[in-house]
Amino acid sequence: MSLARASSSPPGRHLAKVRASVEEALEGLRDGARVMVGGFGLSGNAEALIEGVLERGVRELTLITNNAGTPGRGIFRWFEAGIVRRFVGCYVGPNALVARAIEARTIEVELVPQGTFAERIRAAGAGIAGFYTRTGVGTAIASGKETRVFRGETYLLEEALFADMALVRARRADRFGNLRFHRTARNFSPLMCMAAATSVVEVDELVPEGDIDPDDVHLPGAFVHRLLEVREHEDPLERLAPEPDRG
Amino acid sequence: MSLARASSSPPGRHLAKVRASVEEALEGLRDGARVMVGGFGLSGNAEALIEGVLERGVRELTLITNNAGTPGRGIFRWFEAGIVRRFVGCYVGPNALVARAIEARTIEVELVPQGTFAERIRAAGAGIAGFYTRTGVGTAIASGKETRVFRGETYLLEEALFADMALVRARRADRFGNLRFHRTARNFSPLMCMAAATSVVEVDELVPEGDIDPDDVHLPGAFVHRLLEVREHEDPLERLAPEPDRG
Amino acid sequence: MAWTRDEMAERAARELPAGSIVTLGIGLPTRIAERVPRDAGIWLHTENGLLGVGPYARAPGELDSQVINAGKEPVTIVKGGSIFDSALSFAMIRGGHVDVAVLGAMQVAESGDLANWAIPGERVMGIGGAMDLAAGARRVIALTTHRTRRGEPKLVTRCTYPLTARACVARVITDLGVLDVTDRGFSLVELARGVSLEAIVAATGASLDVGDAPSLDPGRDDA
Amino acid sequence: MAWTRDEMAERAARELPAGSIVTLGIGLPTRIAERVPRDAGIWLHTENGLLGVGPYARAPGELDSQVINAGKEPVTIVKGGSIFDSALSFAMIRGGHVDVAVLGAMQVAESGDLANWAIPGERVMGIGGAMDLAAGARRVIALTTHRTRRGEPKLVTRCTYPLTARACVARVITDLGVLDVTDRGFSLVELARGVSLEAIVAATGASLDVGDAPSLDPGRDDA
Repeated sequence: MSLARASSSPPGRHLAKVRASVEEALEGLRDGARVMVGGFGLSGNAEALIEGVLERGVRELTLITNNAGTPGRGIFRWFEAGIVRRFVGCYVGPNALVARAIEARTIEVELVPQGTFAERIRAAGAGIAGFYTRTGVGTAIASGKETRVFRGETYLLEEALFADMALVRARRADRFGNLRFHRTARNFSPLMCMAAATSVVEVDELVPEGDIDPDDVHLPGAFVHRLLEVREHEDPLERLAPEPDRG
Repeated sequence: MSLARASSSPPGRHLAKVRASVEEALEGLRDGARVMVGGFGLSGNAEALIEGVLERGVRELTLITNNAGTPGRGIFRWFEAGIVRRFVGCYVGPNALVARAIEARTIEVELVPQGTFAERIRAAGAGIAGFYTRTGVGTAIASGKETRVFRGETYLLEEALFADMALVRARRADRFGNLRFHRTARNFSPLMCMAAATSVVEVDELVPEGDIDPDDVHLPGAFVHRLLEVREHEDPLERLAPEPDRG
Repeated sequence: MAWTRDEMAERAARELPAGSIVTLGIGLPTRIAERVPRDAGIWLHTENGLLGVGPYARAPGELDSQVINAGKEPVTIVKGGSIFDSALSFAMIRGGHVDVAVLGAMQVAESGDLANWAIPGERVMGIGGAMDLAAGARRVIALTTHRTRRGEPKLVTRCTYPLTARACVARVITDLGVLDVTDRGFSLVELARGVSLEAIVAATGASLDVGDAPSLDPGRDDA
Repeated sequence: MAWTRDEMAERAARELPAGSIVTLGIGLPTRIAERVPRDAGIWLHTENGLLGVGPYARAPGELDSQVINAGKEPVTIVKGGSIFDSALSFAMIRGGHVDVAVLGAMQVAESGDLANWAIPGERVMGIGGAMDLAAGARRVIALTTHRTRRGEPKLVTRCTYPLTARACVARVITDLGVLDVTDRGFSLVELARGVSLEAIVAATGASLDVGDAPSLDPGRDDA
């Protein structure tokens, strides 16, 4: 029994997180993978990574994201390329392509109330197998799910939602992976990093460790596995404000 | 049916949160109340509020806090004053007084694993009635609780933990109640504000709205009901570092 | 005669108590935002993770693609605003920290059941945050036209569309007036300008308790 | 002869892989902190809400009563450290994001069951975070003397004290050596300096697979 055996623990995942290219950042992503994608519509997208998945040529993905998107842009191009087998999210939108694919059963869709969606993702990252919420009780969402009464009110059991990989955008990261998000682009992204076996973060700016004060970290590096610095983004405005009221 | 009826909604709780005195900050705290207290031992205590509860003369409290404390100081003085009927937390410590009170059944104790404690408090604030965790499975903690198998592993059902009032410390607050905590004093405090019907925050510094950047808020004012500015604190070091090693 | 969409939004804005946290649903409810007095201590929450929604961003210098509301429209942030992740945003909603939610509706039943996400036989667009808001907000107000574009009543004895939540709606504001949901069903609170009792009763697909003669639309002199 | 407490801590420090997240329990495991090489990319987590625990704070200018570890001792924070609330801290633990937890032990069974929070008939001090760590960390190492002060074995066929978690311990480091918990019970990995096979077998309250002759304590020249 050699000494080496006692001290040869393989290194952990929290070394050398910075990747040099989209290809390296997506290494290991395979056909059939469950992929979480952060952002809210086109806002706060990991643009390079989303594009990179298309170029990688993987197929049969389970896409877990809030919103199926807008034709011709962002994550919707995954649908257009036919690489999504299953969509789990809150909003399909008025997309004829997705609607036809659902009807033709080439895409499965699981619609989830947005709060339940967020909490299921958090649960996966937090070691919580399931939880009870009032959301969806007495609706189609409750179909096939267990209910339980707490303090006289009926709650629905919802289960954790896991992924193989998360692709999210952050404003700033240090090299350990401590993240800062910008404004409403935070949304599901920290939760998705927690829930995915491998979290990949596209950051506007990489900074040295110590540049982000410990009190100002939005998500600790423990939940972040790969970093890709991308300084230029399209960051389109998906909509403009409505016309001002007459009154 | 008068017009007034249609527009006479009583004002909400998010006006004029700043209180002028400890007495005002604790208004409405009654015998038998469930009170959450933030901090970790003597670190990050809401010192004035903890003292104020003693002066108020309320009794039969359910105290929900991580740690029963240190004789003569902090929250432990509530035990010494005999105002705690029930303690829910993670650590009693080697306190003869609490131990005797438990034996004499003048105090009930519910010991909770620390992660379950934090998650139960968060659940109460988040509208989650219960959740499944692996923590405690196969131990005395599981006694009388339901278990359930998810993906081949056994989990324990734990329920939300509510309070009537939370007393916590923060480093900085704006007048709406957006909070910043300092370092490891954050711990249970934001969760307790979420879980309590009335959250009372003792802050080192009150600042105008707008002084805390939206991205830098640790807990939004939606979860904060009363603010008391206290500029001077004892903030004792409960322990010193151990002697440096010889080697 | 009846209220315009702008007047409906204005009437709904008057429902919001000072010092409250309010979430506005997508569509017509979002238009309430611009009618909330800026000094009333009403804090607008948008479920994508912002408390303290300010006026729409319109000037080029104000626009930031990462500062949007749940309808993906660019907004500003008021002083005292805060940003948080979606888990905390819905903790706020489900945990009872939102005082009022104003939601659109396809159908509201006299029991307070709300249907606002799917029409049988038509494409489902999605659920969004409506189910969480309907189940979690302390007070749910439905803001909707009284009838569909085809003239069918939206206020009904029982919803025939898939439900968003049961027994959640406390008040309905329509183009024809304001109604409460009570233990005995719909109860008239206020008639819109130029709408007769007969007209609102006829447009309602459930029985309507008109009580004493309800007030006519008072215009703005009551604010 | 056997390892001192300092040597036990040093041996345990060598268990920690580069690039890992490690939580140290209260008591002896905490002393590992000062033996972790600063440049190995080992991130120490303390369950009260800090990742990136640095050396103890001893100089007056370093002391901050609001920067402490789970043992309430004042610490420093390394560059790249982060602060979070207790819900996130235990999400990290339960969710499998902590690679290694090193915990004290009162009893370890050959099945890997761990007992470290209560002794029947004695006052219970508390549970703290041990149950979460034992259930949640990817790898649990028990760091303990081989016997109690009264000479009773702590490594046993079956725990008689209340359990912290079932089948969680992967490796035990004691003053007498290093043992793995395998499907067939305890298996000797390494003997401490000057400890004989006979001595460790005699001190173990369960059967011990000694395999081939295990290595003697190699001192430090293997690091």
